[in-house]
Amino acid sequence: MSTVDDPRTIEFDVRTDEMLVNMGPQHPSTHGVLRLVLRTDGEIVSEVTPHLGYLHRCAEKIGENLTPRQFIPYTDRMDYLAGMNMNLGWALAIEKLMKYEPPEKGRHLRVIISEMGRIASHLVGMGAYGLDLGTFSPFLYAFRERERILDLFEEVCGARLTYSYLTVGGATADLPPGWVEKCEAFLTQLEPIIVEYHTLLTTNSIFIKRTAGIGVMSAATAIDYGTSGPVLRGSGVDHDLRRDGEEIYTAMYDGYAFEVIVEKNGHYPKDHQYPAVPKEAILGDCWHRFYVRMLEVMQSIDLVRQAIDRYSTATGNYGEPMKLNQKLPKGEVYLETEAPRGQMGFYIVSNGEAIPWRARARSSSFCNLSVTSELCRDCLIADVPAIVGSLDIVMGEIDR
Amino acid sequence: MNAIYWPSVFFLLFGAMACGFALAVLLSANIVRMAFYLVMSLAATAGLFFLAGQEFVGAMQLLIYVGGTLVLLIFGVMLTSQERFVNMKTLAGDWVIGMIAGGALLSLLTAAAFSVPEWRGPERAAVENLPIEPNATPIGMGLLGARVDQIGAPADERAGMAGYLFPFEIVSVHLLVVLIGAAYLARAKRRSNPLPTG
Amino acid sequence: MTTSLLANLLTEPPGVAHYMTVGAVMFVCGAMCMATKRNALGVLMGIELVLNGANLNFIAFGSKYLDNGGPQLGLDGSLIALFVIVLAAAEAAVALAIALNFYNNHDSIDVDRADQLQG
Amino acid sequence: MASAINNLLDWLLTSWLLSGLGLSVSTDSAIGYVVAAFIHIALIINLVAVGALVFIWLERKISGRIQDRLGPTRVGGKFGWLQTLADGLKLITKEDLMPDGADGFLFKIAPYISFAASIAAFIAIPFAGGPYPWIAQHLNTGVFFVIAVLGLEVFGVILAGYSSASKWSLFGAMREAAQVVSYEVPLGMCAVVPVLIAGSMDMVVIGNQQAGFFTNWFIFHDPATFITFWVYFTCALASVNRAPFDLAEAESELVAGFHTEYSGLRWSFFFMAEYGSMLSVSLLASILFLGGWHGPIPIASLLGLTAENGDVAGYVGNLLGLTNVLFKGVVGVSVMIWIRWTLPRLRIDQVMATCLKYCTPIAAVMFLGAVLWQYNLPGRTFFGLLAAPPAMFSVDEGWEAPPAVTTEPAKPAMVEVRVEGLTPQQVAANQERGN
Amino acid sequence: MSEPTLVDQLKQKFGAAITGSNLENVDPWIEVAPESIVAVCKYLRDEPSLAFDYCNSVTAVDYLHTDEKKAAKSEWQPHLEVVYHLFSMQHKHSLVLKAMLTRWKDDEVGELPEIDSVAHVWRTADWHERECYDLFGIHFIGHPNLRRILCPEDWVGHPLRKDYEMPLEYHGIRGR
Repeated sequence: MSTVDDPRTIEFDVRTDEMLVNMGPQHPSTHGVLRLVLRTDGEIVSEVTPHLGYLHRCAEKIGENLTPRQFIPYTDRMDYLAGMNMNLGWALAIEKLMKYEPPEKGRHLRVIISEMGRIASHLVGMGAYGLDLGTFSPFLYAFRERERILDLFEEVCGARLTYSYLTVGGATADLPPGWVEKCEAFLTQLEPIIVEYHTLLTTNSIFIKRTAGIGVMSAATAIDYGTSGPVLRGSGVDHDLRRDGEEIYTAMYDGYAFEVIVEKNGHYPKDHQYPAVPKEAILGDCWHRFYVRMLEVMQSIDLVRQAIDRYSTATGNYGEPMKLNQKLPKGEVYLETEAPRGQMGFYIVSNGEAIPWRARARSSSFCNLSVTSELCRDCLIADVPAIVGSLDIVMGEIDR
Repeated sequence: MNAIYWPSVFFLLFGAMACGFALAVLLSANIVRMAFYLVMSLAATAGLFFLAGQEFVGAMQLLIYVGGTLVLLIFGVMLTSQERFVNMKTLAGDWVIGMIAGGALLSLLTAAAFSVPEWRGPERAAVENLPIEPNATPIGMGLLGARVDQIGAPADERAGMAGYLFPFEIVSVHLLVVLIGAAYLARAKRRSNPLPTG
Repeated sequence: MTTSLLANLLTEPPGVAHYMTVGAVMFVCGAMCMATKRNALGVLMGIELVLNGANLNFIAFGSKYLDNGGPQLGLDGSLIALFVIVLAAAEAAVALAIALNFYNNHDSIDVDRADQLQG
Repeated sequence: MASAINNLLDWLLTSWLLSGLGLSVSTDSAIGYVVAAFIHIALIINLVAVGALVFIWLERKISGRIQDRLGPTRVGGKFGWLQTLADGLKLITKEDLMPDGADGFLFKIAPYISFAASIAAFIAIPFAGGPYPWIAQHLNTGVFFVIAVLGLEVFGVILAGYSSASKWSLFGAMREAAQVVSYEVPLGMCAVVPVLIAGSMDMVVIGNQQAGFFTNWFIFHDPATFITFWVYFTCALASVNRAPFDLAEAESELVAGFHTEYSGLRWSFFFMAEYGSMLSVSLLASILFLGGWHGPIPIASLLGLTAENGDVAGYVGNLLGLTNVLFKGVVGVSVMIWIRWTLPRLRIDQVMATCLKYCTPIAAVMFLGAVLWQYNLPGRTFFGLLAAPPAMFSVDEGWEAPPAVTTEPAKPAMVEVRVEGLTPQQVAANQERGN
Repeated sequence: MSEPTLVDQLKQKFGAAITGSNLENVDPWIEVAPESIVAVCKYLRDEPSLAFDYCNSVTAVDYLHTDEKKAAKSEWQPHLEVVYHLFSMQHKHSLVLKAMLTRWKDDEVGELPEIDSVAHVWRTADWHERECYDLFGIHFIGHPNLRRILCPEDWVGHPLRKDYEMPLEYHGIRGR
């Protein structure tokens, strides 16, 4: 990428004074209570410093005072847009410590629920990204579809945001009768709608202008900064914990057919079905991060369908929830799962009591956000929401 | 008891605005307010142009002067306005000298204006029923070198009245030169830091 | 006395002299602005005022509605006014460029400090 | 009735206001002017204020439907048609805030400047044509005037941004200044194309020339005008600050841009100004390109509803014309709303590039194209397929045709005088001079 | 890669810097002396057969019983552990490193314990170490920007330490 031809190389015609501007914590496009301090020279941002902590609720300290099952509701409130996946991450980490293996039916149930959670989360990510770029309608379309997922979740566990459904040992209840059919009907309806979103955003020329070639992050930078999820794969790193993770997690996806959504030789898996990569887009830019998310929605739809098939034929129980005050074995474990926003890790130290000695949550958005100051160097003000939006952060997860 | 002549009312209105805001420009020390007063003064001047029957020039004044030049000026003000420049006080001595010179000049000019009887204003009856004549096309034709207002005049009066084609060309070239010159003066001095290739 | 003057102004058409008076006020204000303001942009505003004051005279002399049988500019008045407007725009652009350049070099737009030819 | 009002006003003005100054008002003309002026002002302010009310409701309804929602449904019974009024009441009762460091005078006056500029543009816009056009002030340079006055709206925005003492507002103001000044160039160029075809800047003349079927509309005059219309619409979007060019208030970047610090009534004035400008550029487009007060099928003239068949017929015809103009204006505004709720926002450098790299060159080329077309295919319309009706290209510029003795036979064709499409005063003036 | 061979390999390379290991745990870990943590991390990252290019997390655990009865029965002396979770994108294997620190530097209450920063080895460690500093009060030497990240900058104390007590009030807000 040459320096001269890059659109972001701005020629200064007037020497102006630098200005420090607070973007947030009350700003429409910082996704909650994030505060970015911009050092600007006119429209050009020379430096961005994120300031966090406005939503810090001491989740880790709370985790040191509650039994694992009591802590489940707190995981909901980390990434509140993907509560199911947070539940799953915590549950699996405890199960890893307890060396527990859920029954087959429970595994498939977990795949259904967590992939649905991923769809819901990515829909919000997509809509909110449109909002960051100044178009309002996709946001409402995304919420319309997400509502239907929330309806399904409500039927499953009674809650629409903080589910506490997947729990250590399995789930709190089996799927209600008739739920699977409703879910399948929803997927059939969602699939063509995703095509509409591609027309509205992915292939929109203004959208491409605003995102292609903006916030380019090389694979090396992405790894160096510990980014994960669609942000990492958007930079072309072939890594997905559902395939490359620890066995206790990959066992869930055993026998499922899916390809990791990452660009290889200029192509995405099954990309003939979807809009082609525009020639302005550079691997690792905002457009690719967005596109990976869009493709992951399709991937998740596919996975849910497979899981429904297996779930319907599987026999046995969906799992046995762990007792509330069951003592944990001594030891310490660290487990990362592929949450919608990236790798959500839980580190648990147990000294043999019912309450863990230490509960640590490694959040994906936290690491993804740390790359902003690197990406937002010498960009325009309008690029800052575009870049931060493409990282798709949730402050609840970052501040914990 | 005489009937009100409405154009006069508007003349007074616009004239007072033009003069008042011009004075405000002079007296204000805040550069941003000065710019605002100047806008109002020049807009009122455009009103005076309309009142004098020069619609085209009035619209031109609004478009180019008020809409273009002054926006540029305010742009400049905003670019250079730091705390210490916004309020830049004039020295007292300057005020005194300025007032004396300005007052003298003003009284001289006003006296001169009213010293010629033909300039004092037409009879009401003479102008009240003058038809409204559009003047955009004559101006346009004048710029192209054809003087439609002189069509009826005898040949000897029209001698040397070749229109304004040549000045028009000169101004066009001048504008081009200015465009290039201004771009050169405010040209790029430096580039942004090389981009992170990451 | 005042009432009759006002009455006269309200009942009789304005003439060239009235326009010239307004023009004179603007001209003088502009000239004083140029002389007294230390801010380069203030000086620029003074120039604009001066040009407009002059323009008013051209328009006044070119208008048949103000004509009381004196010498008339006719169309030439409006044409010259037009040229003034266009040239003022050009002048403002250059002056602004100079002012910004000056600001870049001197960190100031105080014209009293522009006493050397080299930046 | 009219004379009663006249007498009352006369009495008020003479006895109460002016007798102290030794003045009187003649009942024949002056009062009539004043009353007419007040009626015009009232109508225009109503158009802008009620228009804003309607357009905000329309925006909500359209955006609601676009987004799979219902939009307002309750206030005022059906369709929530009083929602805007309710919001207006809310805005009036809202606390009027001003930041501490703000420049109070400029901060307070800025919204009114914007609003005044937005209203002033309507002075020269005709709402119906014919020999008795419905227009507040029949200006010979109407097109020019409207564009010039629309450009003044930017002052309110700049002053608001500057005086708010907020960095976001300042960013908004700078963007607006840069954007509006740049877009005035292509906008003016596009507006010149119909002017060139009509041979007049008088909007009444331009509108009248497009009489007849829609084939006579200037948008269909030739390929150049067709393209020009779209460029004009783009530039108009940019110059009234609507998405995707709404950078001055870009809510995802600048919080709310230039009106970040405004609240209550002052804030609503900015909005009225915005919707007023949207309507005026749409009306300008409809008159310059889309036949103005002429429908696609000349119902009024086919039914004989013209001024030649009496005052009432002319009035009804004008009423139809008014409906046409307003309908086209509302359609234009609706399209702007539609675009806003569909497209993402451009970045500031892309906005400037759109202006300098696309709009301006295209407008310039289309201007040349229209000139060449006119030169090669004079007197034809609808992409050159049809012969233009005689009403087209008839311009009166008010001066006499050159006498035969002229020594400069340079351009007799261009100074030719036609007599169609005149106002009664002009006809009378011509006759007088002819006599 | 198997853990026992890796421990041997590291011991060979760094000798006494590898202070211990626990291979029986679910996630085996290797203990590294705090002074040589940067050297070990650099080696782990740069050695092609290991290539730990991805740092999942840097965190700490505070070992202290506030209850004296429990403290008397405890198997360990009060101390702080800094835990590094590493991963290799290339080989898809992971590793846990630990470094033991005293709870206070030189056992003087209030003096923060020190360890070298690995923020220049993996840039993601920058924020993780800031969080550690914020919540545990560990001073990372050589960190480019060691400020509190989650708590306000004028916060007193390090909340995740076991003996932490919530302040009574903070800027007029009641704490307890």
